[in-house]
Amino acid sequence: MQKITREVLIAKAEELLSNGTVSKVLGLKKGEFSYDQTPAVFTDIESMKKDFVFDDFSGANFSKYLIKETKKGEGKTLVFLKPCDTYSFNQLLTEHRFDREKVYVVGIACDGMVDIKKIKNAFGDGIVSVDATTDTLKVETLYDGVKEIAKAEVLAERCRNCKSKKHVAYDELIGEDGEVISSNRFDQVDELEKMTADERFAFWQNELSRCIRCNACRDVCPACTCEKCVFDNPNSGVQNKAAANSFEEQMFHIIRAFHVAGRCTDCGECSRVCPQQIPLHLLNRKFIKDINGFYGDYQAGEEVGNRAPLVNYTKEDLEPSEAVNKGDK
Amino acid sequence: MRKISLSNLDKAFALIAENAKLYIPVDGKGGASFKLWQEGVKMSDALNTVRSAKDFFFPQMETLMEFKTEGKNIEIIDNRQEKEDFVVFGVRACDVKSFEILDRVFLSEPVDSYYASRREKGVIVSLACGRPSETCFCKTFGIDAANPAGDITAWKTETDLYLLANTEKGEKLLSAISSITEDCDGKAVEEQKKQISAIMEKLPLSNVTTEKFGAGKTKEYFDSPAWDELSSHCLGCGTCTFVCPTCQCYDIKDFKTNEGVQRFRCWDSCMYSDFTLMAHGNSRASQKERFRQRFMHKLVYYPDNNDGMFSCVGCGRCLTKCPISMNIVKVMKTLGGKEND
Amino acid sequence: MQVNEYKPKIVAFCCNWCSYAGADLAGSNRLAYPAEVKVIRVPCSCRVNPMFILRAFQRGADGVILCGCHPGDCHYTSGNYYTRRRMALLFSMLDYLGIEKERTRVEWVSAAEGAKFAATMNDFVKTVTALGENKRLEDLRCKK
Amino acid sequence: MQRIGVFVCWCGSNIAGTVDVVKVAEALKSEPGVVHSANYQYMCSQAGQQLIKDAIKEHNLTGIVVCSCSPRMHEATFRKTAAAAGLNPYMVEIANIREQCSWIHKDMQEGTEKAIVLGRTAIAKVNLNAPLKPGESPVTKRALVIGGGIAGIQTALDIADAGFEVDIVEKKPTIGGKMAQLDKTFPTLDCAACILTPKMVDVAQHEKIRIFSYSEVEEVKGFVGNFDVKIRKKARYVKEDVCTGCGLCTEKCPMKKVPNDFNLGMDNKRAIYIPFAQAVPKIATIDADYCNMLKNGKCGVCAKVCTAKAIDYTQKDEFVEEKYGAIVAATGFNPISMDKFDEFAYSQSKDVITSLEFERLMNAAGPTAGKLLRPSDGVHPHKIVFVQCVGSRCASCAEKGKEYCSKICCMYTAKHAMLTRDKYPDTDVTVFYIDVRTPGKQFDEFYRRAAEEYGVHYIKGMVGKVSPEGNKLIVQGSDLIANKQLKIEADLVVLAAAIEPDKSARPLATMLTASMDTNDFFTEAHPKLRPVESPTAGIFLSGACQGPKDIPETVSQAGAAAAKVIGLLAKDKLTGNPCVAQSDELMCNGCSSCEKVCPYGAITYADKEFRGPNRTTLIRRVAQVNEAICQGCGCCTVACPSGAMDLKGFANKQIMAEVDAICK
Amino acid sequence: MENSKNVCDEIVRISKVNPRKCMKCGKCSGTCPAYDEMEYHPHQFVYMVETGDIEPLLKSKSIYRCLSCFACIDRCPRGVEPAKLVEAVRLMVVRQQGNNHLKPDDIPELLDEDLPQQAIVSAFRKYTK
Repeated sequence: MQKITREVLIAKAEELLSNGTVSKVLGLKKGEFSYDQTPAVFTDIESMKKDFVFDDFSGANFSKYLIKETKKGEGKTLVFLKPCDTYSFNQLLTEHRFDREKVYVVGIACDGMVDIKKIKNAFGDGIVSVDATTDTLKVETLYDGVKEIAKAEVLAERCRNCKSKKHVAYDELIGEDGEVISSNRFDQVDELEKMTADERFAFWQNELSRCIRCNACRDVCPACTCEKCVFDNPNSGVQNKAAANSFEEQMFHIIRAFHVAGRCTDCGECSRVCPQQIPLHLLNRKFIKDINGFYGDYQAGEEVGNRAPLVNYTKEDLEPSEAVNKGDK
Repeated sequence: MRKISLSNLDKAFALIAENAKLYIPVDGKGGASFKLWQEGVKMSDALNTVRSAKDFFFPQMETLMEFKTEGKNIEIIDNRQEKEDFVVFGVRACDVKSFEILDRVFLSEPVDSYYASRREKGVIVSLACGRPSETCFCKTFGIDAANPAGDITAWKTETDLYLLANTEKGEKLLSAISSITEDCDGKAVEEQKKQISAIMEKLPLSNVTTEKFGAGKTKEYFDSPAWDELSSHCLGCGTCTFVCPTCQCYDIKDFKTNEGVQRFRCWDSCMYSDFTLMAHGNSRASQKERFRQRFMHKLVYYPDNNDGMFSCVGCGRCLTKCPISMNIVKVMKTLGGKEND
Repeated sequence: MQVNEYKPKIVAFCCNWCSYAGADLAGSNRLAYPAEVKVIRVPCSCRVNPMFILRAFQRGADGVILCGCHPGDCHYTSGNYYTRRRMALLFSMLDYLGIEKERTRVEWVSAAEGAKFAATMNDFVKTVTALGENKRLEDLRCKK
Repeated sequence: MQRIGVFVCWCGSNIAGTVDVVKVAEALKSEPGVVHSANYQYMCSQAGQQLIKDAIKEHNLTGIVVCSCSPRMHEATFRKTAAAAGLNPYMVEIANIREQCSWIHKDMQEGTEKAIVLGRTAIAKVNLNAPLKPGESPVTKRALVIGGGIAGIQTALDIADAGFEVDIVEKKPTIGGKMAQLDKTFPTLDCAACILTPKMVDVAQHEKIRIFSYSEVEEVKGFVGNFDVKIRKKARYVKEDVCTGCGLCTEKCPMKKVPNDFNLGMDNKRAIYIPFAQAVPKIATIDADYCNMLKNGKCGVCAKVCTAKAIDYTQKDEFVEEKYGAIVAATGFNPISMDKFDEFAYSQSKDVITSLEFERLMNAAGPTAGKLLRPSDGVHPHKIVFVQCVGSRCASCAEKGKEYCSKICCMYTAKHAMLTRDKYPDTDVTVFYIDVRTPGKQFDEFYRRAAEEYGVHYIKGMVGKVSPEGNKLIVQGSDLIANKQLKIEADLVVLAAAIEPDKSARPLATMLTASMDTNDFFTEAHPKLRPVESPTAGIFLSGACQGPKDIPETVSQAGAAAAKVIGLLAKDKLTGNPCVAQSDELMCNGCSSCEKVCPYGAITYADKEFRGPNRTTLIRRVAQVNEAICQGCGCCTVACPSGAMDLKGFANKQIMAEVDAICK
Repeated sequence: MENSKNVCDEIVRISKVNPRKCMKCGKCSGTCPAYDEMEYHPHQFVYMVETGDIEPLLKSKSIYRCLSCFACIDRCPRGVEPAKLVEAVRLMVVRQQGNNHLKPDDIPELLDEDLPQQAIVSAFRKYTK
């Protein structure tokens, strides 16, 4: 597999900008620290050469930014999409969120992104820089000198359980396309299912009680693209700005997961951005696992125009009572 | 100055907890947070808690009053909660400073009695930062991580905890645990202070300055073209606001209970589309305006109204928590120009 | 006389065409079921938003039951098929969060099944009574 | 803030017996928004309605809550009352304190408390009600009758006589249905053909009626007043407008071994056939399963002999699309299969037959030309046993029988027994019955005549077993009155098979979105008060598709259905149900979820321009609801994640207010 | 009288048969192969249990004449299951006597040549349920 580097992408962007295929590039801009990368739009190659960054911390899912970006000005936007991003991309197209014609997608292979939280969990605060050019990361710390850690150990959760190396949408690819892979992404869901109801309740209370209702999970989610979220809408009856108690914590996360059920591509952004490190993906994966189990395998975003399981049915679907008893075996 | 062996710390906690609720930073899933001390609860070594300590005086959600309706009658019920003495142990210099900023908002006329009452009931034991993080820039705002304020200042070494009371409340608390503390000189503390200061100089963000900001700069920055790019990918979530120790905006809302109405207030975020929502809509219609509000408030408006004091303490929480890694340091560097680099 | 005998609060959403008529038939045939059950009439079971169910729990309900036409008999042809999927997933999620699965139920009750309606409600009330008060999805502000 | 009036009905003692209505009215008075509260013996009475009207005017009410019987009973009544007093009819809510309260609770305190909660719930809802105005849609002045039996024929004739166009779709090559197969009809013993065939001719000659024979309904779209129906005209390989029905082709057709379904397979017909002499339309049809020309291209005799040149082997199914204002289901019934009733040896012996087969055996146009001969050997039977209730009233055997009483068997069995004894006095006739049910004009007299005048042996008891022995059938049954077990040597056993709705009814019901009961009979809108209408507007029911019926009953129901259709078609415009979905375009993000779940295709999308922040404009794709098509199920409201889609009359806020009120 | 009501309740309890479901069609008796051997016929069993007229049944030899062939159960259109009722009455009598509960192991010894094959089969069927 071709290693995707900053230079490769800049070269591609230069080609596409100069031949007029695209008028701007949506990418990441380097910040104060190696893990500190902010989305940015580059309109000329010079600024890109100066600030563009792409490395093992460039995990953000760019699909959702396209909604806003495609509405600005004429011309196409170039975006580099990892395989997982392309599923979100298709799902957004399925829901008519932007004009496909205004985007030029370059698919890039991905061998997993690093999660800074995991590095910090391993070495504590004071991470000055991280060298991620090889499979062993060299972490420069403030107090303990340079430490080493295997990349595999600090891979983001979604990358550890990567579901597909295949791009389901692109205009061109850099390097070879991969395959849909069988992951163990439902293992944690399985474990939870095997617990008693009391244990599960305790588990989720512990997790959800940390929620500060910052809405980062929702605002970053490519499936959450409502004009106005029900939780922000004073007329919805469920609007609130802070969870008053455990009910409202549960309510927000149940409804959010339900609203994206069947549309969630399992991109993992919600868990990535949660300041409280709540494993929100476990809610979404539960729905995905149930949908697969109840109604047959379904991968949101696999194809544009697919009918999501919750806006579909068969006459032989299982009964709700059977659904909850499945775990009782 | 008094000192106590770390091995006796639990005893000290137990003594304090006899008279007041004691909160200490505790490690947990997702990072450290202040938790009620109980037998067996261990203090975290983490530099800082995920949420700031402002929760103790300005909680994310608090009930202000209730209205009970029966038939067509309404009764107003005062069920204020903030009546207990409490001690917060291990507050870092930045968070301690944030109380000063919040005080100016809540304790100036008209005084917010809920906040005032909590301030009165609470004792703050601060803790010097032995190992500041790469995201720390408290120095920028004149905060000394080695010598935090608070009712009591504490320094932790390998073996001991050194305590120095700064206020009457602090004295009182120290005397409550005098049986297990001993008098000492400040040698070890001075040593630690020196170390910390040396580290502060080396921190990657030590070059961030406030020179370009402060009172009277509104016109200079309000229409800066830089806001467009800075805010262009802001998700509009409230992460930065809610982890920030100095953000103090709130919303007052009514919750209809089965018997009446509960009036409560909860944190609000200027990043939200429904912030200061009025009948005509939101006065800051776009995310750019909302984004600008947050940083202008911290760097210009607040200093305007508060003798030049900034409402940022450089704790660095927003630097690590922002989903898109946009933060006040980037804003200051972009707006302030090259000098900050 | 027992004063504090526990009586659960039960909200029953019934579709107008089958289940509400079934409930009426139970009444016409004087088939008793506990007064704890209160019916909300909706045009179709597919009108019931998961938010309504959570809302009921928030407000102090101890059990929520959703009744619609038998699959295949929906007055609107397909509404209850969607209901079936939505509720299967919702209930599974509630169970996953550790909330007692017996507190929620979907039953298909036709307009002719007054007896089934009464029997279902009797059984549901019995089940929920045995579980006791809803503690896992409660909002204390709504409790006295 | 609303000004709400609460009206608590006693319903005589129906409600007041277990609910303290005075207390309910008093308690609800203090609910928010309530400015007036009253109770009265019969709110639905003229005086009760007047009470409401007066209160609306006197107290300037903006909404009313009636605590009474089910809204399914009197919601319409009270809406009209409100409208008469100038209040928008949709500002009325009903608290069902009869069916769902007083009738099921015995304890006064319990009933009263629940009634208060139900009242409070309705008040909470009406507080959020908004006046609604129904939309209008035009009415296509043409009716479709599905099924050409006596029910369909009568309905079509009655509608056509009122001056409206009617199309009949009949899946068989001829109209006439089951009645055309009958011999005589009880209780007057008229010849079925003699009274049916003139009506068939009337249909054929009526200028307002079109017959689509050998046709089926393929697709139904639209709604009351505006149905779009696609009809499949199955290829009969004979040009309908050319064939004269001379019958030469059927005579010459060399394919002689085609089971004759008209005679229930008891004899054969040709591959090209006219079902019976009086068929309407009298046109030949080729049975493609048997025709050699169609199967392997070898033959073509019929085309050669047809002087009218009507044969067309290349004919294909054709589709006709037509608009209708009303649709009548008249799909009729069939006897159930006897295959699973092993105890009666139906599949073992040819001499065990069903009553309908017996009907054909007695018919002059039947396989034996009206002579009663045993199917096995053509010998005249001397001992005949009739068994009633075969597969009817069968609660434990859902896989083979029906739980209901088939209603017609007692009478036709009496008829068969009587006719047999009349024609063949040397024949001994025994009838095993569980009960003989004869509620009908001249019915019991008829049955008694069979027993008294014709000497039919009626035995109270059921046959347990029929076993063929040689050329006899040993019928073992119990005589409950004599307390004996009988073993009768019979020559012929006739089973009164239960009847069931035609198999085509269920798929049709799905197309029509008309509801059915578990037995596949169409459900009526009200079992007593609206027996010929389906709950789905614009769909009417005629004949046995709604439930077992004899001919007089079928004909009267057919007429009633026609009257309802005429009432509908006489209108130029229909006012719709205003409780339809509504899209908040400001909130909609155009994701298409709602469109995907809408069973009526009522949702479309449009690009609309919106004002963005700071004087910008944005073009967004938003959902729009066609109110004339939307039926108000609300499925879209839940599919919509942003809550942009809501249902008028059952809005999110209203339902949540109800939830809150109940849980209070 | 009180006693026979208790006995009836017990029979209903053991057999799980609801005699009220009977619509008195007599198909059970019409189908019964042991009809002529029986003093009281299947439909009468049902009726007598329903009306509480139990003493004659307890004394009748009919309970031993039933072959337990289950034809009546199979044919009954209302699902009444008369044979189970007969069996329950039989059990009542056996239990009344109190001490001669038949055990499956005892059966082989009790078999004699005259015993109809069907009875043996039904005995096994009964005890293996």
